[in-house]
Amino acid sequence: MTKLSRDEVAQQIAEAIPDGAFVNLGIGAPTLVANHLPETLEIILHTENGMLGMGAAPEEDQVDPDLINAGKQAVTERDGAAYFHQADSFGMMRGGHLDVCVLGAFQVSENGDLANWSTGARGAIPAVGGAMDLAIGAKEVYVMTDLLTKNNESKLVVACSYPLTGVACVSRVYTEYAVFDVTSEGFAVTKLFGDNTIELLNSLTGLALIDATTPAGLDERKGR
Amino acid sequence: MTKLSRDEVAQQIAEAIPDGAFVNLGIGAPTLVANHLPETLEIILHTENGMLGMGAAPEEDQVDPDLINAGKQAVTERDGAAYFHQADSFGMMRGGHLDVCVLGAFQVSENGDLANWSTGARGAIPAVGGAMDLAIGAKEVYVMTDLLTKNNESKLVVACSYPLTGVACVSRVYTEYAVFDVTSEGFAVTKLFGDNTIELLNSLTGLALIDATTPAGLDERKGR
Amino acid sequence: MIDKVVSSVEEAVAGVPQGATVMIGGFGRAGQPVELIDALIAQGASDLTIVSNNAGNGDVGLAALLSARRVRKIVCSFPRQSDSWVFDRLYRESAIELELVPQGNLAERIRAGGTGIGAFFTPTGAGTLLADGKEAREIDGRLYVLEYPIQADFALISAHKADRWGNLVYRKTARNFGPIMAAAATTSVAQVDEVVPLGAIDSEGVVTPSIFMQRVVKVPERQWLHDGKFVGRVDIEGQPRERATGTGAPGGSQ
Amino acid sequence: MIDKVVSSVEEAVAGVPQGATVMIGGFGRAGQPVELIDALIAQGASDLTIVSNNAGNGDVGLAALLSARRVRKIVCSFPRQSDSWVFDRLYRESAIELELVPQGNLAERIRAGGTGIGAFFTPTGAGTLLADGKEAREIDGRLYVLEYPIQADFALISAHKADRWGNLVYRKTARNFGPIMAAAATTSVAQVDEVVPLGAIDSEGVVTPSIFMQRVVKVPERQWLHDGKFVGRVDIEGQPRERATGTGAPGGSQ
Repeated sequence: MTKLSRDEVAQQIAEAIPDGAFVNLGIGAPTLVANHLPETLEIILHTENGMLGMGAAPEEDQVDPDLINAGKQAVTERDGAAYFHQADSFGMMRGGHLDVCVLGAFQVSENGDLANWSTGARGAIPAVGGAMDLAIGAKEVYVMTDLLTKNNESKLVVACSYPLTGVACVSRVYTEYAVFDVTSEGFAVTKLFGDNTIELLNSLTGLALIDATTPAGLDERKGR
Repeated sequence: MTKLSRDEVAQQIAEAIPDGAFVNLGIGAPTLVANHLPETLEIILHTENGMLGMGAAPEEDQVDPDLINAGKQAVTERDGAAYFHQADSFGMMRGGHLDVCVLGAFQVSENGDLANWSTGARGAIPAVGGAMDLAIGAKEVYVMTDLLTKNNESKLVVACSYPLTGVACVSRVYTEYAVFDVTSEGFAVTKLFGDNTIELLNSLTGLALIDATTPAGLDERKGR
Repeated sequence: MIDKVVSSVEEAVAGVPQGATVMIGGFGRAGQPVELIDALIAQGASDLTIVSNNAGNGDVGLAALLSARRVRKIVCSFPRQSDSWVFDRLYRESAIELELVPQGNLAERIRAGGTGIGAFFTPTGAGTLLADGKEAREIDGRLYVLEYPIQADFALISAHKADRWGNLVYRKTARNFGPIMAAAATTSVAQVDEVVPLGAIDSEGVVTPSIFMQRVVKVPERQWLHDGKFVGRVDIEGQPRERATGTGAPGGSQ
Repeated sequence: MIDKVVSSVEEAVAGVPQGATVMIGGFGRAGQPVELIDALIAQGASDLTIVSNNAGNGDVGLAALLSARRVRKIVCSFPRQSDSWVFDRLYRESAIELELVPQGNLAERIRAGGTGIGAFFTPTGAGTLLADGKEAREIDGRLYVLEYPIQADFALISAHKADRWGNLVYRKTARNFGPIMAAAATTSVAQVDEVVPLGAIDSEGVVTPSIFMQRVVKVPERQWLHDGKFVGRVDIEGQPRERATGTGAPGGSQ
């Protein structure tokens, strides 16, 4: 059984992002993807609080409280950057202009429903932020998540039990075991990491997964 | 019987515009108002093709085809000007941010309906431009018009026979004979020019006009 | 590396299909992408639906496209102008379909097209002929009409400067429909006076962010500019005034 | 002559009535008008409805207003943050009402409030708990939910520079909600680092045009700026870093 580290999963996602893509990396683990984007490519990062062309974290003495990402961390500005207000920024997302958005998840259902903003726990303070906009706000919505919860329950499910963030919005799920595409027939495994098998994933998720791995895919993996 | 010239009517309107007002002057006769705005006041002109802070016509050799008003005439830029795109410009109007808008009219009805974009003639090529946005796009919508058509028909009517530009949107009508406010009881004459009388206006318009002229109003007129 | 700059106007309009919806920027002549329209005429696509504020001026630009009978339908606010004889003739011959939209609704529908809004209630036009057959609703005592987004296959616009990512800035009232059309089309193309290095456009002053643009092409600088500065000495149509009385060097004064 | 510049933050927030709806700019701490909020606390208005993306950070600014129990209801997208203990406590005590709105719908509702849109169909939130009880509609095969505009009596925002007409420019991601809130309130008030002469703000780069502003007040320049230039040496909360190791003059490097 092979389990990639979060950084390795982030690397997998980074490799799927083409040169010139406009990308939003959600708060949390998805921000790790930025560390793996090749220097040789120009991939333009959007942050929904109002910027395109976001750069890496600044040196400590260059922290600018007016220049932050959606996670409220200090960032920098690349040449070619642009600032805009919130209606323009979310219009950009809602209008489907971003190529890729990478989000965390509590659950993803077979038809691509995403639950990632609330566990529905009584008494919890709700907060949604830009989650629902991000869920519907890109041509491709990738989820980056552990396959299982801490209680070993599958986050890939037939139907989400947690409150939805978006309906039929997820296109692909990257986990530490494998990559899953959302298809009209359910989850299709497109890439198995290491010695993992479809049978193992069927067992871990309790789902009937489609085997969409290909020899070409295997070669590609080996070549990396 | 007193009939003001167009320039004198424009002067009347100019005197009603307070310092600091944001104003849109429609195509045609209303543009004359700009010539009568006192230099000592700061009145900020909006042009719906995307500018606040519009200035006078340029010197001939300074005509800039990129700097025009809604009538597609060359204008200039004042200190404090700003440019914006069409959605922002019309959002500004629709949102009720302009203080005053001055428009021409074919007809104005007792309840303030405006008809100024189409005579409804068969075969005519229709064109509406920003007329309908202007009609609803200011806190005060003033109409500047001759009282009568070339056929001596009143442009102030019980109900418009021409296609409407806006419903219940006009607040005041400036004509060469008098100034009329739109009230819930119909047109009220607030200012008579020269020796004109309510009776004359009743006769010219065929309407039962309310006399809202005041001695104070008379004094004010004489004082000018 | 991202480089959206193409080397010719032909390349800039390549691929416009038959029957496409094409947005064309400009308010009158200001901001009208004349070189791109000329290239579109040469490219040959026909049966087009054009979305533009006006329906052409004189015999050039949009008027020439109409004159070449490439346009099936035009969606605009103000077709009738003193110099719109080409449109006027086609309209009277019933050789072109017209969808007349109040200018602010046109702008807001284009904005909705670029920002994923499904429909919106606008007060403009409510209770008038142009709202006939449309869903109306009273909200908080005011009458509104429901309007739907407009999107396009291509947007052809004119801007002042671009960088290779496609960030744009405009010049004065020539900005007009450019930014909202750029966001509402699948392939957005800008002709510009100047292509500047990445980073040369102030990030605070970018008007159209790079994400909305697919192609940028440099065209000869407008006659009233020299190295990006206004030098004037043209008429409102951009034609040179008093050629004979020039003083030699283009001495700008603004 | 127009002069919207007032001489104190007290004057800037004068007249906020009991029970008012007040928009407060900012995303987290960036763009939060802390001095205006402090003045609002001193001014004393209570029973307020606050529209803001967050519900306060730490114990200052919006958090202090909440802590002073002046707020009846907050309309926001992301109240729960690592340092939102003031809101968290009030919420658990049921001492504050919360209307939770997805951030993009919050922004678009505020924009609608400023631009006269009666309502709009948005795909964001459609089919989720936050669309419960709201009108939904399928348009061209996609599900949308109808959302209504938000307007306010006052907007308190933070900008970088202003002129006496009220034209504003912002700084980097501190722009966030400022421009749309300025347009959606009856009385819009900006605190700025600098008031510049009329004409000093490039007309192409104005972000909030003068028409939207009613009052402007200069506040002490933010700690990480010096004469408008970034000098850094603060942490993400804007507090000075390594006071002891400074080199004397504030030597900026950006």
